[in-house]
Amino acid sequence: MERRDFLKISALTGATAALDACGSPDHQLIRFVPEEDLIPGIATWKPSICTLCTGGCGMLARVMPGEAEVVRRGQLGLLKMGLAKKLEGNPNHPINQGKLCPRGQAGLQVTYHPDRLRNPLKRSGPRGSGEFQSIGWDEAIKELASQLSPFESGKQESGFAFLTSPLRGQRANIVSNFTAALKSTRWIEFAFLDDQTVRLANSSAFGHAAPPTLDLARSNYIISFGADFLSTWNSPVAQSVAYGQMRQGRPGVRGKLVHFEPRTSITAANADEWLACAPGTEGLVALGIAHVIISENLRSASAAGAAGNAIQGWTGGLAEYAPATIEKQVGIPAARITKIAREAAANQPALAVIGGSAAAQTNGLFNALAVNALNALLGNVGKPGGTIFTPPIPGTPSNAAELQGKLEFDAFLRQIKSDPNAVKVLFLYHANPVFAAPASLQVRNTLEKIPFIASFGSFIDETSAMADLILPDHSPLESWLDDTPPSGSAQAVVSLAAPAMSPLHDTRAMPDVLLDLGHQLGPDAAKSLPWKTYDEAMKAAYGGLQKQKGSITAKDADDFWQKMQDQGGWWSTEENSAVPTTEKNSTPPTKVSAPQFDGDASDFPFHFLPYASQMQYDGSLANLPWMQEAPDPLSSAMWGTWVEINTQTAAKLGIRQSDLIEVASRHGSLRAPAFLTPAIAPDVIAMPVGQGHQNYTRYATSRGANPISILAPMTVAGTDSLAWAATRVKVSRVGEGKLILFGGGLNEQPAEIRHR
Amino acid sequence: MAHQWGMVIDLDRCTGCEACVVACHAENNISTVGADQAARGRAKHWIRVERYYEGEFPDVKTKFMPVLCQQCGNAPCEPVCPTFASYHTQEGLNGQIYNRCIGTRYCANACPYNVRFFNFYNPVWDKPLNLQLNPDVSLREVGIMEKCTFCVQRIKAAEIQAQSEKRDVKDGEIQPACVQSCTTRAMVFGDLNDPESEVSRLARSHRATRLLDELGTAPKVTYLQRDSWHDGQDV
Amino acid sequence: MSLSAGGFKSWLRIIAVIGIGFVTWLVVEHALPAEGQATPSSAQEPTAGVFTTAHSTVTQAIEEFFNYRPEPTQPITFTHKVHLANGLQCINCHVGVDQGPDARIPSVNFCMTCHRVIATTNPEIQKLSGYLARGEDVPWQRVYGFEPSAHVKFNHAPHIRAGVQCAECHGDMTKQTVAVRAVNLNMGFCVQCHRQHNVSVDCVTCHF
Amino acid sequence: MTDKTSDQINRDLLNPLFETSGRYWLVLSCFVAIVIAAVFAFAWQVYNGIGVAGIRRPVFWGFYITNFVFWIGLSHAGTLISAILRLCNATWRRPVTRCAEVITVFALSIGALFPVIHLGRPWVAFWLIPYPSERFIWPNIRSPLLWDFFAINTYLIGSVTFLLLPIIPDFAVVRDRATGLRKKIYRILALGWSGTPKQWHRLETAMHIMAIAIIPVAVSVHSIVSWDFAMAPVPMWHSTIFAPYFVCGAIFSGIAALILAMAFLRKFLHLEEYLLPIHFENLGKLLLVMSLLWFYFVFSERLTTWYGNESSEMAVFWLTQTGRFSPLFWLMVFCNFILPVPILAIKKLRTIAGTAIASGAVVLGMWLERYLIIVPSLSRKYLPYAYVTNPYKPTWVEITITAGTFAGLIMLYMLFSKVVPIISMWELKAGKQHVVAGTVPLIAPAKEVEAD
Repeated sequence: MERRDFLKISALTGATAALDACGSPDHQLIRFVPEEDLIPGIATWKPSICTLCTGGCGMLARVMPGEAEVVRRGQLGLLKMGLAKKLEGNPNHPINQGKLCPRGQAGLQVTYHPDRLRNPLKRSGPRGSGEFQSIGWDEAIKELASQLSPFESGKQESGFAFLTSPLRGQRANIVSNFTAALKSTRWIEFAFLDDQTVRLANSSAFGHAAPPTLDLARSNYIISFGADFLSTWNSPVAQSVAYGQMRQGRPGVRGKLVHFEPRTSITAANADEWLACAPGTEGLVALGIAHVIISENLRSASAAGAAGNAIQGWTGGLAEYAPATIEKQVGIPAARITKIAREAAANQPALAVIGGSAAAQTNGLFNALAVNALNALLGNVGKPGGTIFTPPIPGTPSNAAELQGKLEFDAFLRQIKSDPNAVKVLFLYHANPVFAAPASLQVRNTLEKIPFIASFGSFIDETSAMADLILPDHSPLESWLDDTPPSGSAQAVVSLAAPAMSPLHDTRAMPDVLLDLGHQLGPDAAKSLPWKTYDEAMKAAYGGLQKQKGSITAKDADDFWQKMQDQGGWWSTEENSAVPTTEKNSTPPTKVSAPQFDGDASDFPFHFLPYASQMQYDGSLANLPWMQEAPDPLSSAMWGTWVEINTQTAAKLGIRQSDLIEVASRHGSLRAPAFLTPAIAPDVIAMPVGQGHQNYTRYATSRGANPISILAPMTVAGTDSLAWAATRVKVSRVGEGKLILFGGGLNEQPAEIRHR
Repeated sequence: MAHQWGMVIDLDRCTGCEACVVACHAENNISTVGADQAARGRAKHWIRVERYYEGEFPDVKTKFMPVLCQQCGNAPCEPVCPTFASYHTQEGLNGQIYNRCIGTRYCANACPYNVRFFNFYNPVWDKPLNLQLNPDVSLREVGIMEKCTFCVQRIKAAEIQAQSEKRDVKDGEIQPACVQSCTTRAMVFGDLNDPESEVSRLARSHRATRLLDELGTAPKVTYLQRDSWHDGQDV
Repeated sequence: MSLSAGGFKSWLRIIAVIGIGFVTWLVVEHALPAEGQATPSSAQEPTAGVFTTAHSTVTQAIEEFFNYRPEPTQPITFTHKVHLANGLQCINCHVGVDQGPDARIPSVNFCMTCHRVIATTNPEIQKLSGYLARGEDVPWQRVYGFEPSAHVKFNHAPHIRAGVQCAECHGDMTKQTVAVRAVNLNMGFCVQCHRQHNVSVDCVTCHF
Repeated sequence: MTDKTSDQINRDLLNPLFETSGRYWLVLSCFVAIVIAAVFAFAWQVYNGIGVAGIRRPVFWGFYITNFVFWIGLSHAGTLISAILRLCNATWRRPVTRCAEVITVFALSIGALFPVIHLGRPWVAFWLIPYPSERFIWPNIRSPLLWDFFAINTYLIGSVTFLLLPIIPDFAVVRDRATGLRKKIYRILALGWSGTPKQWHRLETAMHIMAIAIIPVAVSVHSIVSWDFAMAPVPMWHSTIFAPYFVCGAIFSGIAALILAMAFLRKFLHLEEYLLPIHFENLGKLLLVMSLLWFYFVFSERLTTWYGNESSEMAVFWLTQTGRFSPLFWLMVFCNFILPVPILAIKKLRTIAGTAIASGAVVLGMWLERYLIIVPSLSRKYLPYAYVTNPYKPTWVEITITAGTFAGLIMLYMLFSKVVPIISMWELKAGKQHVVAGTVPLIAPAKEVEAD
């Protein structure tokens, strides 16, 4: 304890600061011998990869020598080492082309977070109490091995399960091989924002089970259905770069963006036309537009090919979807639908895209298929300026395979609920279902049943707080990384990065730990995990690319390997975008299906629309101070959460700005301050996901409310993914609230004047 | 000839993603103040993205406008400072010399753009967050006014580099943190004294306007107004 | 007369009461701190155990105000004189001085590259090897350098390129054993030299 | 009063200097306590940072600058008024001048504290002083704050001289009565005054010069204070009317303060025979004039703003007329115009009590005026995005310091009344002599001597 105080003082006196002018050595920490003799003040740029969302951006880390307080050999002291100071986009990387979004910029704070776990922990108190004690790595690994050894020998499905966030590249490969080695098929990828629906739709319509890549840069007309592609959806930076090009990059041409969504997302805010269609009717709108195009012979129905056939009545010209017929349902004047249809047909190349809430309705799959059909009808799928698909990486299994035989999270929960002994050991990696799944799924109680849980996360969160053993992973900047982004570029991309800096704390890379374990477990396991280390696995996997036509020409394998690290990866040079398979038509034509909502309109008059926060994403970034203090682009709110409600609606309910209001669904209720905005449909209540953590570092814990908690456990028909936009709620004012806004005036005209 | 650093922000490209805001925090050692202080109006964002709504549902237009120090050619903040802490540099920036600042906050009152930020307390970084701090930028202590510097540390570095190579700074060689991160390439930085530079070229656009230009502050940040769409044929 | 005076007095009292009541209401309404606004808790910042640019103690603040800095005591009585006499150049050990802002202060490894064989019996050198044996670096103390509150960004490289001799700012090291603060590097010193060589004395040249 | 002999005058007026009641000490200690609290608050602010005050972005100025302007304004009570009265030879001024000048000196020194108190780094405030250094750095002469620095110092030196000059003969009187250590001190203070014609003559000339010189200084000071605001392009600040507006407001609040002070002195120092209703009545008339003038300024300022209808200014305008600050605004109008005008206009009400009440209202109202100039403008500055959502609220620190300065003025006043006769005795005597003689030269005793 005394030592800690002393450290505090030494820190306060600036011993670690830029200047340690005065005093004598014996008043300071000891200094360890630096690995290399670094030249102070000289920066080097090292490639890295952003792992904070699914975008897969390439980064450059600005590394400069600095003095870090570290523990080495159980002793605390100062070490001169290279420290990442700033993250920038990698200019050569095909996805983000040198740019980086706010979340990527904040990646630094993951590495330097004060509450990051610094060494392996063993649970000392009762489960979930958050009482842990530090242990050594050898002890930790021995413990794991003893837990796993029974499974390896077994023949039938073992009691092992691996719950991760969506993984790609060799990380995914090692995890799946490890799971298989333990005779288990239970590798579950969990994320609140999953793109399974879109993947399924694309696979049946275009034969590509991948999220689309939007060639906005060369597009003249974009119709977006709920896809917030400038903020959080799919590959935001790639799409933003292209968007800038679409707006002002081409002399004489400026593309148009039409966006259908019940609330103004960042994309909607930038659209030339924002239309708030009734939630769940996006598919109808798409077919309405298609109807106009077909009936006015702007394009022939057959042009849609397989995608069209997937929709019932497509060939019949979709008579029942005439704008005049559906305008009541969708709440958009027929005239505007017709106008948009004509414009889209006239301004080629045009594309349509679906995502976000549109695909997260119970009829999300239908919506997606309808939009795909429209997209195909517009005739630019796989063509420049349209929707294209990132070609598979030569010599690796195409991502179509990834859909098959993957256990979904709620199925996994059902297994445990039905048979408590089904799962005996659970590995956790960066997945936080206790926070990011509806309370009605009772994730915590279900996972409680599992006798042994080990977590590889870098932070204690709601889920890993239940772990019996925590083996903290390196931060992304400290470890080897590889990534194979499924979308965002017309080139096949393999991102690869060596550690940008040496580890600050006593942590180990999760893949390396798995490999260690595998080799300790036994011959079978060792066979399926033939590599010593993670980077060796990558070298083995990507060595083959040397022969492929790509961004690197190397004289030998090592040279190629080195060049790949220097460049931050490998990518094919020419745009050989994958062509959609039009003849294949697996699924029978789907009928129009109306969206189902949980709770009836009389008791619960409002649609509840959670959305991914620009700063905290799905909540996994709420622990970063920068992400807490950066004002939300639309509400300018900081350090908290809020409920978006239409100004007139609020006036009817007697709700004023920043009043505390209660939002209640059939499955629970939450309280948050109101944010009044004209830019949301009157019957919709929107709320950002990300806050409301019960246990997630000093910055996020018990701050704001978590909209996911009150969602109904409804799934998108035909898939297993959560229909998170299908809940109805009621709201009521409960008192004065506290809303921390950075911006004052909401409208251009000062209110004092407007009201005269 | 001296440079005149300027910036152009294309509002038709800007999506309001705020990559610039966080990039600025990372580059310039801007401390976070925490919820309590943020609630008391002490949050510091050298660049902010202003958002305005026009009209009522369903015909609402949303507009974004990044606002940073406009580096006025005729800056209201400069003459009022009694100690020359705020002054006009030889390269036309509104310099803020932290060690000379006594904290009258007069400059912040005089600034029509509200882009000056004050350190009400000493900045705080929970260890080891302090390891991220950029050694090229000094840390401002309590009682000091701070603001956007156009990343003067990057400008200086580039100039020293150019000087050592016996050449002039190339156009586009200098990128402030916000410009470098801007996901839609809405921001362009360069030398307004060089008529060939991209920033000068864009500043001559028919969409070019300046913020609160009527006050005669002669800002060096030019905004290109949002374009409208008529059948894709628009310049 | 007295009556009217009395009437006047009571009238005054009424006004006074009303006035005072109104003012108190206004003060409470508009002037007094709202809860959460002025709680001294916010004044407790910065909290302990954090990195801050300020001084931890009042004494320190005063010392800096009067620009008082004690001479550093080095762990090893390193002698510049001898090394320079043996033909070493400053830049041999202080690498990077001509490339960037700071000159490197050599690590124990760097010293030992020579002292594995040279003067190994010298007690000071044995101290040095002792550090290496313990896996520690030599905790050299800074001799020069600016207070953080000076907000000075000094860059060696341009000065070296401009042909400024090390001695001009660091004194004649061939005469010093352990480095001492031979020159008082205050702003006056810098500005004077900058003016002589008509280099820019624009504030932002050094302060940012 | 005219039947009072100079002995009686001496007895009555010197009485406070030689006899002190226990109640005096009690009251004094109360005020001292408040002042100490304020000092502590300031120390707390220096130690923790200016953040303990309520100021926030973009309202970077609050109570402190309000007080600064307020006190500088108050300081126009004495010097200006007494100088004018002296020059135009109003005989009734004689008992009034000194307590007026005292207010000036104290209010000014208190006001001058605030620019330092409100600094983010008060310990480097000395950088405002132009002193040569090897760094070749000087203060920025373009900055109104620097003008303040010089103007206030000039005015302070001027008024101190103006206060001390006419005290010299009274010091002499005290010297002759006092004993022991006191005698020694007063001997020094009296500067060897012996009342020779030469001394009287020099005193006369000096007073003449000072009286003339101090008036432009006084006017310039408050013009410059007003320019602190008028020079900045802030809505409702950037106005040409500010200089005269502030000067008028300053004299307005100054007279009010003077009346209050006199009322209290009269009561507590038992000067009923010296501070007569006539004095209050005359000052009351002055106050009435200033009140009307003040209203004229406010009206024309508001009218031009409203008529001009410039959006950025209208935001501030409506904020004060009907918005959040309207209660304070209308209270200000009530205190400065609606309440005082009838009281002062109706002769029957223009009594001592009446004028005192009016003055009290005016002092409050003028403080509010300064607050309403500063805060609303800053909370509505051009870009609506920067409008403040939760308004500026002073914290206990600001409130304590403000209270402390009010207590401070009273404390200083009480102490002063113990070392100097609060009414100029010799002027009183002179006045008496020449009510008889019928002529009223400025310095009578000199004539006396000639007569002999």
